[in-house]
Amino acid sequence: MIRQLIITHDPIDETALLADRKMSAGMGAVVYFLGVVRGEEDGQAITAIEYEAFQKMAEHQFNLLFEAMAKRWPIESVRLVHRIGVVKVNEPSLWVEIVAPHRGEAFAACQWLIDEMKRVVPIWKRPVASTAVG
Amino acid sequence: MIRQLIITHDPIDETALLADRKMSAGMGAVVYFLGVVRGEEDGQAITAIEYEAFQKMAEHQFNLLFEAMAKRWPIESVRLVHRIGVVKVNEPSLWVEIVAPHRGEAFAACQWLIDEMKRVVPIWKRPVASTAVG
Amino acid sequence: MRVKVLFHSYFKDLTGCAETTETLAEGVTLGALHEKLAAQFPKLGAMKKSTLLAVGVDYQPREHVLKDGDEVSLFPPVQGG
Amino acid sequence: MRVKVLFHSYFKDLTGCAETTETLAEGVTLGALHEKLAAQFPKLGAMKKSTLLAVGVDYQPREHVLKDGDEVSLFPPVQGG
Repeated sequence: MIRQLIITHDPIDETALLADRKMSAGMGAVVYFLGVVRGEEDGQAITAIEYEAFQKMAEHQFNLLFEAMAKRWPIESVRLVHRIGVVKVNEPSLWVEIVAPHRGEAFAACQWLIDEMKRVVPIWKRPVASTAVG
Repeated sequence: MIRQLIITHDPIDETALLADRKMSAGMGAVVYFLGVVRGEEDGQAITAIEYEAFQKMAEHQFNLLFEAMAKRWPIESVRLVHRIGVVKVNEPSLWVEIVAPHRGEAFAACQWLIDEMKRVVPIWKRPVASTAVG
Repeated sequence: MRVKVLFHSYFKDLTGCAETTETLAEGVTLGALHEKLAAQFPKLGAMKKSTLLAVGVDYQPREHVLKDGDEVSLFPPVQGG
Repeated sequence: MRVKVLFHSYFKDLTGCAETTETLAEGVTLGALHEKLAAQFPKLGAMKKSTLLAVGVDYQPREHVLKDGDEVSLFPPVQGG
């Protein structure tokens, strides 16, 4: 299984990520998720979210999840990018792509990975209110 | 709700489709599915699948599905491209993108749309065996 | 009255044609037309249980009453994606 | 023995520091260290039920026995995505 994990301060470049996709002739499904910062958090208008990661543990926990995915589903490739630092409204903070033989397992694995990430990967967010970002 | 439907003989250009995405500040999730022609069909090696559509009915049925989605989920945009004609192994035949406020509804709507498409939209496929494509 | 009949996907191979025109009595239902076509094209008749029926761009039940000028479609289960 | 303690996310604000070092008797558990820190930093103590505990890069239960040189992390529920 191809595994690519990027935890970065840089903006997520979907086009560049697309260009790097590897997919063999046995694969029939790609599921792709983008999490984008919304203009409000708990009913308050915000301009950005600041993400903080405990990077070495986050990487380890993501790798444990990838390991579990490889055992559970016949996935050919999982790629995940999480942006950290200040991410403005309307910009993506998370990009996930799963390549698998069939649609059902690609959707199941993608949703499972995001659910588990939100349970175990040490990344936290802090909303940035309207006046705090230049 | 933004609706875009393309049934075309042309290859699906993901990069161009990405560049056309519209997404307001209230939206937090993009789910994106790509269906790709696999190298075998019912255990037989194939080189391509030929898709045929009853185009005017396919468009109408897709629009009925989009209508039902708009009633059921707070989706901001649904875009779908289905390629017809001969689609070679490893090339996409279907591209779907849903933009919604939250992840759960984006995944639910995307899977529902594909399931319903496979039930009601008049598109058929015919595998092209190894010797038949140049 | 006259209705146009379209065959899609491999139903064209079963009937040997992509379309035909049928002359029917007033009040004939979609189901009755299907029976007539099944008799006329035995290979199509063999697929009767898995045949989908539409008038224009909408699916219709077998009880649907046809009108002059209707365009009826017969096709096998769909397989998009 | 000595262990390093890291506070992440808003736990840094609750304790006023990003890390500290604790001198402990041999055989002390992760849970016992958590109790000690909760007493030392009352605002951290108030969050005890929702605190996640890790040693190095792995989550560990409260019964986990610490070793000299361990790096312990305390943090609130995670919120990636």
